[in-house]
Amino acid sequence: MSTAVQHAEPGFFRKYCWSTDHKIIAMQYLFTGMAMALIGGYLAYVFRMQLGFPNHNVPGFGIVTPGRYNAVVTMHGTIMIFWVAMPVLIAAFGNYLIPLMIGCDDMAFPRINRLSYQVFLLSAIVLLLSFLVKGGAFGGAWTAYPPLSASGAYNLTPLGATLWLVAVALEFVAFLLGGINFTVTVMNSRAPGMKMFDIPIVIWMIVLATVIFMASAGPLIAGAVMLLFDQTMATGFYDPTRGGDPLLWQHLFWFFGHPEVYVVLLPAMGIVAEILAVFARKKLFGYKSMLFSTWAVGILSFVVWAHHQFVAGIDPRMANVFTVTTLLISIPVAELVFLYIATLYGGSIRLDTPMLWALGFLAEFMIGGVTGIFLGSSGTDIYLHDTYFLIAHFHYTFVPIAIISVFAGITFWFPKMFGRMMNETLGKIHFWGTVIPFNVIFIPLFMTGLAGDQRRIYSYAQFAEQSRPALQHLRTLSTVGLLVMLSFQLVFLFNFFWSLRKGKRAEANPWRSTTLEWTVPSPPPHGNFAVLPTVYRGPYEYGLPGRADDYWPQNVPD
Amino acid sequence: MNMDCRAAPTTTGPRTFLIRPAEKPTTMSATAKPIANTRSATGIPTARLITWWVIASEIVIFGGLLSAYLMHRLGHPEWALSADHTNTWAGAFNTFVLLTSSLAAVLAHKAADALDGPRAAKLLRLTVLGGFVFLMVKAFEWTTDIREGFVLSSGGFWSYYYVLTGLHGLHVLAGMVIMLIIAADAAKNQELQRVECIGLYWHFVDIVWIFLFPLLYIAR
Amino acid sequence: MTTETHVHHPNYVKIWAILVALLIVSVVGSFSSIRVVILVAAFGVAFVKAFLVAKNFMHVTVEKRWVPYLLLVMLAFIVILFAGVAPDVMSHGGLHWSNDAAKQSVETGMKAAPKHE
Amino acid sequence: MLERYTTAASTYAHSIDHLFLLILVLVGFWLIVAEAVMFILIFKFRARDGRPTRHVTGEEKELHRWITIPHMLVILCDIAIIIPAIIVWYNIKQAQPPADQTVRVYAQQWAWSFQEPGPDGVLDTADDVRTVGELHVAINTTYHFELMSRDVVHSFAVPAFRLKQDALPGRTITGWFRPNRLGTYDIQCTQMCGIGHALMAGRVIVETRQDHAAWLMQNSNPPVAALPAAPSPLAASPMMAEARR
Repeated sequence: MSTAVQHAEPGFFRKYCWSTDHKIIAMQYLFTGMAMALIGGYLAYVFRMQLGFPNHNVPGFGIVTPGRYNAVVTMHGTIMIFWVAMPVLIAAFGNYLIPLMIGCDDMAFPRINRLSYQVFLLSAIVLLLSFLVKGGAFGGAWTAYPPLSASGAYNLTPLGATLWLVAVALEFVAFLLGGINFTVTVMNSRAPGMKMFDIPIVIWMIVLATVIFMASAGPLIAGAVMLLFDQTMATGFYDPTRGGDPLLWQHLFWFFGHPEVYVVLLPAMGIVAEILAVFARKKLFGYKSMLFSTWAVGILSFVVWAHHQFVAGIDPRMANVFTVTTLLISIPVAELVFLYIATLYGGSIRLDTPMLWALGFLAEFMIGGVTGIFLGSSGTDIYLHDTYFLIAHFHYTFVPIAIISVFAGITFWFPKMFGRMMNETLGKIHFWGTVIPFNVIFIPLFMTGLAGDQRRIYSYAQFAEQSRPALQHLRTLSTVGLLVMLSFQLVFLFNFFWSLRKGKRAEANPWRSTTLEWTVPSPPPHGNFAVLPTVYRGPYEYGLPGRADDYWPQNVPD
Repeated sequence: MNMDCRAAPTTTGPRTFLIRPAEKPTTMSATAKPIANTRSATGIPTARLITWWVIASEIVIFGGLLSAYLMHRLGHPEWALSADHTNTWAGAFNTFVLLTSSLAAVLAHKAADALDGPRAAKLLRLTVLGGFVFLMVKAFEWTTDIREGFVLSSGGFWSYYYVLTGLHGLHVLAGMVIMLIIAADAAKNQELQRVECIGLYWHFVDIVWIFLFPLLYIAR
Repeated sequence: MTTETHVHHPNYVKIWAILVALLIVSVVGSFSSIRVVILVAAFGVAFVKAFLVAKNFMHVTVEKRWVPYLLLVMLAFIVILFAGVAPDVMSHGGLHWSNDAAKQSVETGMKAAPKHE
Repeated sequence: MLERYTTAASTYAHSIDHLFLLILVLVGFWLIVAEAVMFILIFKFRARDGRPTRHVTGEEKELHRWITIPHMLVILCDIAIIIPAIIVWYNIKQAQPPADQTVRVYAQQWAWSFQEPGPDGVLDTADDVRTVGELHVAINTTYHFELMSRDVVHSFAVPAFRLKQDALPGRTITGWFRPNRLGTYDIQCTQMCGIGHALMAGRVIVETRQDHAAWLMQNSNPPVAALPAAPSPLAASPMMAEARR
């Protein structure tokens, strides 16, 4: 049996690129996710310029032809969901927080964890390469409905389509590997004394997200194999002229697609819950009801998928089933939001940057959730489906999830991750500079959507009703909003990289929080805990009468 | 691997396990197991727990593919005509081969429980041999089908037939490779708990074939 | 290194023999001309064999209670998927829609071999 | 509320508009209440030195009541939304009034083409009128449409009629509409169908019955062969094939 070999301090490659330390792997995911977010943001800039100022030369891109518009829109959607929201929310925060918050030294299977990042990096490279192949990136929408996605004759980007599919399949493999690791670690490697209801809610939500992803990704992996053969081996799985059925892909895709949006929602809700508790100095209101509501959301997310297909040619009678289940799932989500707001009651709320982001998430996500009811009820969906109303709805859910809650998490755990504090005033400037323009982008799009603007259209010149000047002004206003929002991201990038080196040095517990990751030095050493902690109580003991501090860390015995 | 510290057996549920108490983490090299791997809050060792989760996600993958095939099969009675060309005898023999290799796998697990590493390794290699025979019969079937002109793109049934048996065959191949690695360790009485895990995976692949056989070969 | 003490090992060869016997039943069943006998023999035997392998070889029933429940939940999701998709993909017509391409391929397929059955 | 944004030109347009208004009122009310309560709590319980926070677990009955009561009301609102939504859906997509006329709509990569029954009012007869991009319909007549696609998934959408139905290749999907306002309205394709997705605009021209009849007479006279032969729904039409290369 090889004894634990002591070896010299590892070099740059072994320490940062080939490391099995969960914190390093978390940083790899975080930085890859942020890089892809810049690409996704650039793509959004390109097509918003085309929509805001039709057929003008877009500085930094050139003329946006219909084919390039489709590719840019498809890649914006694909990158933002699969290569920004999932890696940062699940893989980066999951990898970083799970071992630290449940009190163990690393993930249960560190080498599988490292492999999952490597497969993810490969998938990102394959996706970016698909921009360079003949015909350009895949242009058939991120949902890739066959027969458009199945044959090059229809989508005119045959190489791009296959590379897109291979990249998404690799990304699924990466998240299956990572997900299994998260689930096993949280189930088995909890600190002694940490019972089921002592686990911080963000860990619960990240693990439930990975389980929902695993259960829902399976059929789509099978669907992807079939689509790959349709594209390359001339099979007819989705080709109606040869016994296949294009609706089969839509069902397999959305059976994964809707649980997928809850897969990215839950970690975001977890991050926001942690921050609300710390900055309101208050125990989470009804931890158990939050947990059961999360379980309810997870289970129900598997029976709602066809509300994406009300008018897609499914049997009209099925739509009634799915509109009822869709309204049903809005109940546990409403319960979660009410519990979050109730947590603020009786607190002493400090509006530091992380809390601003958390409250910003709640305020914006409520609008997203509420506009979903219009699309979930089948009657109004007939008119609103695939219009800009739908685009505005899911950006009011996705932007709070993938951008606002990620900024909340980064500003909250930055001291722990890098041992330095981020600048508060820059943080506040960046917050207001992101949230206000975000509304300026999407409120006008609600209106253009109501006026009938359909999505994925590079120019409305052909449509008389849609080329009214009033609508074009709204589109231009929305583009201006995006330009302002993108420019404020420079404030964040400066604040992030400047604080890495020159930020005020951070102590172990700068926010005076109770969870285990704040009991180790910042940044935590390899192996995290000098002495593996034992847990004595739940994670949110704030404001206890009769104690000196207003917080009671989980591992303090008395 | 700190072999020295004895862990008190704890009886949790029908199975009794040796669970090591949490202790000070040593500065580990990349290959040593983290403490997280050795803990077992659920009472199931991490190796077997991750195997159950692998099987759970495999159920959903094969489930998705099989339900797509079943829907088309029930919708297209004419597929039964091309299903006639599948060689039921080869399928039946393959089922027999996989059942026998599952027997060898579970006997290997029994040997591993008795801490008899070399015997477990021998039985695991027997299982791999069974898998190899299965793949050979599968190769024979495919060549005869292709020679008769039924290729991947010659109609709905054949597309599903090659994707289903191909995906299943890849899983058999992957299982064989991992089994050889685990057998090499088991022969030196190392990591014996992994023998049971690869056994579980192998039985799952066998169950998938148990459902594939009637669906592809027998159903008229 | 954690190893289990002995879990109860049933007589595996006996179970293997039962499985092979069931296999023979399903193959013999496939020669009968009555369609329902073929299907019952094939799939009934398949379910029984799957249960035997899961119970005896995988020790599912001896495992922690929630492990079989976990696997059944995954199966339940697949059943939900089947129930949600079948009305559109399996049947070739419904309220105000008809899948002409599928009907056509069934027609040409059946016409190709009228002698069948 | 919707009619402020787009004209309502078919009989069931107003039912969708009213449903939209109902949801807007119910959902808007709850949004304002929730946001207001949140901002009030933020202001009321902002950090003031020396004021300790209340240790509240959330299981206390009298506090949890503040959650369960609004939650019950939200569930009631959900029910109040779901019932009219299903009724509207049923009346549009499931129940179809008897058709005065039936038209056939073909979607293909990047154009809409239509086949209307000629003066004899019967489809698939010699005098059918086949048009590309323009659908002439008479006012106050119930039309059934048979929607087919020749290549990829398209979506037949007429915002003014509040009509939207995806066209799936290999399937014939029927729906209905009854225009009740004269004028020319856009036909859109709302499902990504490739490079020309934004170019396949069409127009529905709602005419009086006399004008429509006159138009039919005028257009169905020339021998049918002069018009572009409508290829069989499944074969990719040669005309479109060159456009694509």
